[in-house]
Amino acid sequence: MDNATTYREAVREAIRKAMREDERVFLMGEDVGRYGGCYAVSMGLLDEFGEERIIDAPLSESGFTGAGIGAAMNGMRPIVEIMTVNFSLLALDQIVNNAATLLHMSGGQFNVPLVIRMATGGGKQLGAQHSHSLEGWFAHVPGLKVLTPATAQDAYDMVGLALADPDPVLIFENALLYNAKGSLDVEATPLPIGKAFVAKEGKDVSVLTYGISLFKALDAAQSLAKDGIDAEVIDLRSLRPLDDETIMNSVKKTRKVLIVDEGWKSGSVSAEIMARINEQAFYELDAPMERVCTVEVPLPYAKHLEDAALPQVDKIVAMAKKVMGES
Amino acid sequence: MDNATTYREAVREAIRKAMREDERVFLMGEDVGRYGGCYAVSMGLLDEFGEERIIDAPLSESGFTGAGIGAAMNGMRPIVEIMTVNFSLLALDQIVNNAATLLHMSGGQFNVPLVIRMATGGGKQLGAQHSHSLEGWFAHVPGLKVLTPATAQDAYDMVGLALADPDPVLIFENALLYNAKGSLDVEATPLPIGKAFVAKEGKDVSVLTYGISLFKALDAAQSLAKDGIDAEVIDLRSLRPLDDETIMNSVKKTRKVLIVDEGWKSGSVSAEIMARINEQAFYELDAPMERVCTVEVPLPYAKHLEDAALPQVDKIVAMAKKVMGES
Amino acid sequence: MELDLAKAKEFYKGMLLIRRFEEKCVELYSNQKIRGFLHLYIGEEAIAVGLMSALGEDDAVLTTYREHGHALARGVRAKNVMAEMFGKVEGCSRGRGGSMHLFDAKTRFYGGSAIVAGSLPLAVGMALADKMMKRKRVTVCVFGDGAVAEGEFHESLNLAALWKLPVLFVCENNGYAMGTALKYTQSETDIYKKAASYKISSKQVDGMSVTEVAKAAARAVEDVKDGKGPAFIECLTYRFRAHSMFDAELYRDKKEVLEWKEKDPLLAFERKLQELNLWSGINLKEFEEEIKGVIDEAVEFAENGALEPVEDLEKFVYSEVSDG
Amino acid sequence: MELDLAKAKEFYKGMLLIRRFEEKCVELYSNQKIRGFLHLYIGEEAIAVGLMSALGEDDAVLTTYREHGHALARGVRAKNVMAEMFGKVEGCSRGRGGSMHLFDAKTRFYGGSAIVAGSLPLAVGMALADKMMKRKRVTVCVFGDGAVAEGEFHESLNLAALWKLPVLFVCENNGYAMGTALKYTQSETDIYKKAASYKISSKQVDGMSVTEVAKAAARAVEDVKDGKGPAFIECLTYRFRAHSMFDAELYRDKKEVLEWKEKDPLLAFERKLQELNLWSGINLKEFEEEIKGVIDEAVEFAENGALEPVEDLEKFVYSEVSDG
Ligand SMILES: Cc1ncc(C[n+]2csc(CCOP(=O)(O)OP(=O)(O)O)c2C)c(N)n1
Ligand SMILES: Cc1ncc(C[n+]2csc(CCOP(=O)(O)OP(=O)(O)O)c2C)c(N)n1
Ligand SMILES: [Mg+2]
Ligand SMILES: [Mg+2]
Repeated sequence: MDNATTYREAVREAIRKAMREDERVFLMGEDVGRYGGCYAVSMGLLDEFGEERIIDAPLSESGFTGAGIGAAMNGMRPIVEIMTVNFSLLALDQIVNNAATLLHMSGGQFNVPLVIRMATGGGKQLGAQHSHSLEGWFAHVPGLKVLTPATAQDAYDMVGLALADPDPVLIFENALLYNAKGSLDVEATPLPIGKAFVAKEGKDVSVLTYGISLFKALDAAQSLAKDGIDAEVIDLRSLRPLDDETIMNSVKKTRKVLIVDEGWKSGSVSAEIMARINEQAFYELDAPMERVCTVEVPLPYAKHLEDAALPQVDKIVAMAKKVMGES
Repeated sequence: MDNATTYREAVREAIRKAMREDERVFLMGEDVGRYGGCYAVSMGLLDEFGEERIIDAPLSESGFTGAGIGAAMNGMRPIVEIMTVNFSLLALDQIVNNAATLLHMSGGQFNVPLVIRMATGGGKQLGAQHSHSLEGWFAHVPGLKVLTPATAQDAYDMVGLALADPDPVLIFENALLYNAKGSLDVEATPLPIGKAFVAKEGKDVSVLTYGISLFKALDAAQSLAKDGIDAEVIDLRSLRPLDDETIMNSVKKTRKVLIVDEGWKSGSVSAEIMARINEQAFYELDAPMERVCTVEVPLPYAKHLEDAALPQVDKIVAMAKKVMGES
Repeated sequence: MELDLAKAKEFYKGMLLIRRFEEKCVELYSNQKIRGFLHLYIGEEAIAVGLMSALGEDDAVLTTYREHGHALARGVRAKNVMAEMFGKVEGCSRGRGGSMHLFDAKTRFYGGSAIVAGSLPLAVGMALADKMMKRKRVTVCVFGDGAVAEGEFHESLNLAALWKLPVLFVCENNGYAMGTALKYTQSETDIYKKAASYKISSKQVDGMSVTEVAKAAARAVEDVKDGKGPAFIECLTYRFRAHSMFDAELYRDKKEVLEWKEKDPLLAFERKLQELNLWSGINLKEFEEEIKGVIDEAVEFAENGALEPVEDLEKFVYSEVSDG
Repeated sequence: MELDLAKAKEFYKGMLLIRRFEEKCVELYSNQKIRGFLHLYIGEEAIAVGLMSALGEDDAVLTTYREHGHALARGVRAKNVMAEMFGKVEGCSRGRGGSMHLFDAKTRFYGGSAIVAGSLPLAVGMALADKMMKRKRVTVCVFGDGAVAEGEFHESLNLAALWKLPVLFVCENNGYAMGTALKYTQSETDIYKKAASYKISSKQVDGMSVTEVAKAAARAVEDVKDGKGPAFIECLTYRFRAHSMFDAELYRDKKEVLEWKEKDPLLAFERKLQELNLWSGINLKEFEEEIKGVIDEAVEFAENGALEPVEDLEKFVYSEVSDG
């Protein structure tokens, strides 16, 4: 397959397709229209669909996210774009206290078929307020589903999967991936929500990861291969629900686990995965599980410090060797 | 010692003492003045200190929490009361993007000596929007400290410790504890921030917990004792920083771990503790660690359902037996 | 709006039902049949009854935790509301919601919300959907004076005005947010003026007068449905009871309470009907009996209701989809 | 405020420094010396210079991510600002902050914030502290027109007005929030009127005129320090450059940009000084040279600056306390 499609284009094409096929779908967020999206994802969509369906919202994250929930309850299939996860903190009340609870509180009467997309991650030297990776927080909340596409194919597929879901689905797009190219098959049957993907098979150590860290993990696996270590790399794809089955199958095979996760270490997604493996596959483990996460510091601007804070290939390699007992 | 002081009185007395001793200390929040506090914690303080220092704030969680940060940067020692953690979602941007980052972003120039208190927890039949236990979220964020007093003594001590700290400290008071009575020694040297407390020594299984679950764990320990199981119960007290040393020492002794935590299971504090024990004491473990958390459902109103969702003594006992290999 | 005898009966009975229903709730709360938080609407009944009289079946309602009155006036059945507060599966939210979270799809009653101002953005979105789909409907959003200080109030009013959405905001200004009087929470205490600053058509009315509320609501609903954009009504009212069942009421004078009780919406309406010579057409005893019947039936229904099996605890976290 | 030659020189030089400094930034961004987001203030210099001229040493400033101009006008040294953007330890935030997070304790410059409207509540709190401690100071908070839609704007203005706090809000209304024009974000586009609706003393001024801004600011600061409560100034302005370095500017007409460039604050001030017969007293060449010197020195300083050791990464997460 060719590597002709950027992640950005994949998201855009998925939105375009959905909007062509279903008049209930619309896109709402800051600068999605006239500006073309802060990461240019929606560039061109205003021309095709008009300002009634590509809605430039004021800087009111709580307001327009809540409006997305209301529209979803009233028959629409909104895609709300919150520019970045950093600003989603302003909309958390709506997401946690409304989107996630309404179906339950109403005893099943009102579901919320809402899709929320946002950019996530660090590594762009944007400093402490603009570099969060908080998808793990959302994965804590029952009522929500949390997807983290790493590839162009997933970036495309997940928009459709999320729109088809009757409940609120959050999609976290790592901003550094928008320019990444990959192959895209729009006819392929998408892997469902909740399924992890074995990106590289291996027998020595299971490297569990998601989002942009997938590529760092794959690079690390190449490097490890040179040293005779055959790493299995798993793209979790969905943080809620987590695919316990695929995880445990891999652990049973390799008996060693490394988790790579761009969240701050304490309380990150990596912690939950470790907890589950401990609960479900403790006796399969040959060594302590390890993790490479972001150092627990508000992300600094200076490049050398930011680089030192984030997961990097060399750290993954070193930690994998530690898990293998080679350090 | 007598059990003469309620948790509520302990918090109140600590605030009173601090306000008498330091004119920079003030209390701000919804209904803290004329109403006396939604849980009556600040009852009477308005009379003593006047409305300039016991400030009734409008329903503007983001606004007055941010104002607390600003006041702290400008020389004050504010205690901001956010009625409950449920409403803190509206103030998360201020807490995460400002309180937690300012010291770092300014290269050490501006610290934020702010104390934020809030009630937390379920069990009062208040339904899905009013029963969150999200202290684990805050414990994920570098720059913050997170305290969870369980006893009247800690409820008292922690206010003082938090006010003496140069950085933002969050105190989570479980609303069901306000009426609980305990002994209070206002002369005692408080256990510092970051130290866990062995509430009951034991040799068979380490039960790690905090907040209201401490009492359920102690009850469970009593019941387990009847069956010949000697549980050690540890009150974590501080979720950030976590006291790895006390935890690992206990694990080394008992070689078995049960965590009790009122957060929803996936991504709760329990996950991080399991991750750390796996990392730091894997070879000490004789069995998979287990946890009793809240079932992953928005908390329902009906009592029988809410009870079934929350950690309860019988579940703790059963799970402890499972860890002991007796189930 | 013509105030004929039929309408007068409807209004009076509507308010009386709420009053008696809530008086029963107090009793049941003391008996621990109802648990959690219970916020009474007593004193404010004219708003719910007046407002709902202006709505059609297709319109939608979103409200707060003080919403028994809204639910009953909207037509949610008393027995389902009562069963809800008993935590029974026959409750209008299957016992999952409780007093603060009444929901009812049949009457397009979108809840009860326990987060102050939290339903304003939802209402904006519901109205946005109607506008996009060119449906001639109004979404009504009711909230208290306390909600006005929240950022979401501001964001929602701006969005609604900017996008000319068919939403009617109704502020029940009872002078207090819990124990904090309006003058301590707003620099501008005329709330309707705040709404006007968003260029929203806005009005202040006597919230103790069911006819005033009904009139204002009817006009606003008409305008909104005509595509004139959002409308805002501030209803001046008072809650006769404590904020919730845990409130020592230290923050207000007995005298103030008594003064407002003079304006009791039931008494006020009675006086008005006397003026209009309609009062003689009202058989109060009959009303009381009928309502007592409804309430007794509701309590019995709730008592006899079933508890949802504990095994179903994890239902309604996600929708059930046929293909799993 | 008297506009004598000394003042004229100060204003002109102040604006020119910002202009030239930022032109240099563009170059350095292309050379990848500066990274991250870079938001230029070019076209808006009159506001920073006019505003800061009204402040005393004890006053405090909080602002946004478009804050080079504010920092320089406030007296943060160009070399420390430049070193910050180079990520060097000599930077005003030790390289931890970058362009969006300039901080400087000496000049009470409380930052740069990358969250739109995020510093308004902080400013309210700073002012609250001053009021409580009876210090005669003002806290100035600068933000853009985009911030007005955020809930925090509303909450902060209400708190400041309600508590009569010594805070001066300054809205730099450049007509756009990124690519979204004000008419698409506000139902009321006269922002000063929104402030007035909180009963805050509020004014709209020509933000391209340094003297207009200075005059309004001086008056507002005086009132605020006199205990008259908060004040609000809306400055009408325009950014001549793109929102940030990643902006195709599809959302606005070239023509509109050109029209605004006619009102360039430097040109406008030159015209004004000519009218007042003060222009002849300005030796532009000398200014340019002096400023070039400052900027060259700043760049050299930044180039020669040190990188903080990687081992220190985890510093400044918590304060260092002597007793550990
Ligand atoms: C966001 C939020 N903050 C605080 C609370 C706690 N609280 C519940 S009701 C209330 C007062 C609300 O007053 P108002 O809006 O005037 O409504 P009323 O109770 O008078 O009908 C408060 C502070 C809440 N539920 N939600
Ligand atoms: C809360 C929040 N939402 C979104 C953004 C992304 N963003 C950065 S600048 C900006 C536009 C702000 O416009 P305005 O306030 O007018 O300031 P200007 O850039 O025009 O100076 C946006 C949307 C942000 N930084 N913070
Ligand atoms: Mg009220
Ligand atoms: Mg702007």
